[in-house]
Amino acid sequence: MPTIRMKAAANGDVVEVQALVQHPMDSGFVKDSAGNIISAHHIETLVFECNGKPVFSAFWGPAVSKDPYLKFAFKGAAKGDSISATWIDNFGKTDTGTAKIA
Amino acid sequence: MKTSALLLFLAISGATCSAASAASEASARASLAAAKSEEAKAIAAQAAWTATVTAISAADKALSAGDFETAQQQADEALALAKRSIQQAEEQKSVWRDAVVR
Amino acid sequence: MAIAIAAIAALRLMGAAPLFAADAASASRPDAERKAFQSFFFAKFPKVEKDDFGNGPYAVNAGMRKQWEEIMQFPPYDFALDEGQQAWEKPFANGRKYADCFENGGLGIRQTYPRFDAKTGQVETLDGAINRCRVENGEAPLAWETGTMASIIAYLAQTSRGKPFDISIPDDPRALAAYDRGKEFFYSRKGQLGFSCASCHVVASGERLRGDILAPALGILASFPIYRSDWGSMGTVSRRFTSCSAQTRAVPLADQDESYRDLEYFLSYMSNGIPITGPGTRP
Amino acid sequence: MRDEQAVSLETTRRMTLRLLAALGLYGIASPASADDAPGWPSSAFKANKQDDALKSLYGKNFELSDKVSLETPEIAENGAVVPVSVVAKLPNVTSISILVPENPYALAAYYKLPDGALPQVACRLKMAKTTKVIAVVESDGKLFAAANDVKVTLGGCGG
Repeated sequence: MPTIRMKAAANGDVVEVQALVQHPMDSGFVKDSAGNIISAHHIETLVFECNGKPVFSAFWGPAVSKDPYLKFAFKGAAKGDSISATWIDNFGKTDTGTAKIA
Repeated sequence: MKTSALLLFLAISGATCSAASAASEASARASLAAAKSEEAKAIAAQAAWTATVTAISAADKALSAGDFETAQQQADEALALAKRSIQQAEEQKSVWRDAVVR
Repeated sequence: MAIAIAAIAALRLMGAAPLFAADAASASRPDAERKAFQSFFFAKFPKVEKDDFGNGPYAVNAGMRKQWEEIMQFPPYDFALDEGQQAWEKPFANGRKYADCFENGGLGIRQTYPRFDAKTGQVETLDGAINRCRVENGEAPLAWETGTMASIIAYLAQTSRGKPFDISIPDDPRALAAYDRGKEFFYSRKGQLGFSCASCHVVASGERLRGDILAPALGILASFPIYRSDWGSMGTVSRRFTSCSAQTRAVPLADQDESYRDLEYFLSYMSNGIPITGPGTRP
Repeated sequence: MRDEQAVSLETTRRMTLRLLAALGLYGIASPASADDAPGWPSSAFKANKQDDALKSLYGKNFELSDKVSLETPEIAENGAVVPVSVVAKLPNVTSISILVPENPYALAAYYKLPDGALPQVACRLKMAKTTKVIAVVESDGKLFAAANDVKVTLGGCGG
């Protein structure tokens, strides 16, 4: 299953993007039922690109909620253009998702 | 309400005191068996309380650790809790009707 | 038991008329009780639209509603919806599908569950029907509380959004008995804290219990399954019932225990007319 | 009544512990084993105090401005998921950061805005307890901020 869901909609010359990422965002302080600490596991960067250029970059610590949500807007793209999102977490794991601007 | 709570407290602490003075393995085992049998009745009546389960497992643990005083104390508490839970279910068999939205 | 069967047989021998009379009376009593139940909540929350009761605490508290509306811009159950649809459409090893077990292929039917099953004489929930379908097709049943079961019901609930609860109590004394047992469960105080379902969700509904706003019982199941922030995952009615039990410090019953199914039957029947809003989100 | 009160206090204490655990307020984090992602401002995110995080990110302080609007709930429905949104009416905004000073690490999120990005962002954050939330917007190299209070109460029943 893809970990990134994205909705991008153009309204005039502004594109509004909403993204939801499936990620535990473990804070590194919580103990499991056996009393062992669950290591911090969170997304560090989430970068959006459109037409080969970065349009928004998020840098996150463990205080961002589980299954994080982000909304932003930018100018310089049109309906039909493709937008990509790539996250990297502190374990070095990564995933990329794409969406067409509607 | 206050009086009955006080009486119950006295009853439990009374039981605990006598147990403390005469904590023996045989007595703790017998009390725990009685508590378990009462709790089985509560579970069958869908009336069981979580605190009873906690007390029974604490008694079990103390018993295998050779701490008969704690085992006795926890078993007595479990028995009292199991009895109260069954009593609650018995009372509710008629009392619930008073709460119905009409 | 033998006596009961004999009694029913005797009734049947006595002819249709008395049986009809009993049934007519039994069909109208729950109906009258439902009207009283709904009137209570309409009077308690005069500003809440009937169709909004399926949104629980968000229907009755403005501050909560605002946060919910923000969360609903991209609800966290979105992943479950996709998973649910995929799981629903994937054929069993024998080539048959879930859709073969349900009328209308299972779509748009969530509001008619739970149902009284005349064959077993018991209440069957949608969850139960899903697992029965699996077992009848040689598959292992799903776990009740979360995971694939929650995802599948999320998908099915979405196909029923806006359709009002439409639970029926057929002319069968066992159906009425199930409803009555559910009602007794709802109003009986349980657990060491001595709370009944009604303690929180009738009289105190709309008020704060620590940080939470208590949802009105009317329509309370319309939003299931839910993504609860506190769980960080999806949960079915089973998960909600067992966790409610535990919160009153009662030992939870087994998932889908007959008592919980009866309770779901009663609660859903009380909510007849309230539209399905599931899947939902809760704090 | 008396024993009921005792019971509810006990419940509250356990709920508190549970909430603190859930929000990461006790226990000790094990150090990250892998390398950090490129560009992730590690020392800012590892600062416990707001001032240290800001110093590390920007090397300067902010002034409060009504050109920055920060929207947060008055009472969080759940401290684990608090919707936060920031909109600035300022030119040439190059970054937005959101700080939660009462959290174990003050910096929650930092956003870099290239040319073309509108000066706004919305996300969902964890808050350990009742706290101020601060949004800092970098415009023309200067820092402007808005701050709100968010009440985080103990939940745990979920309505």
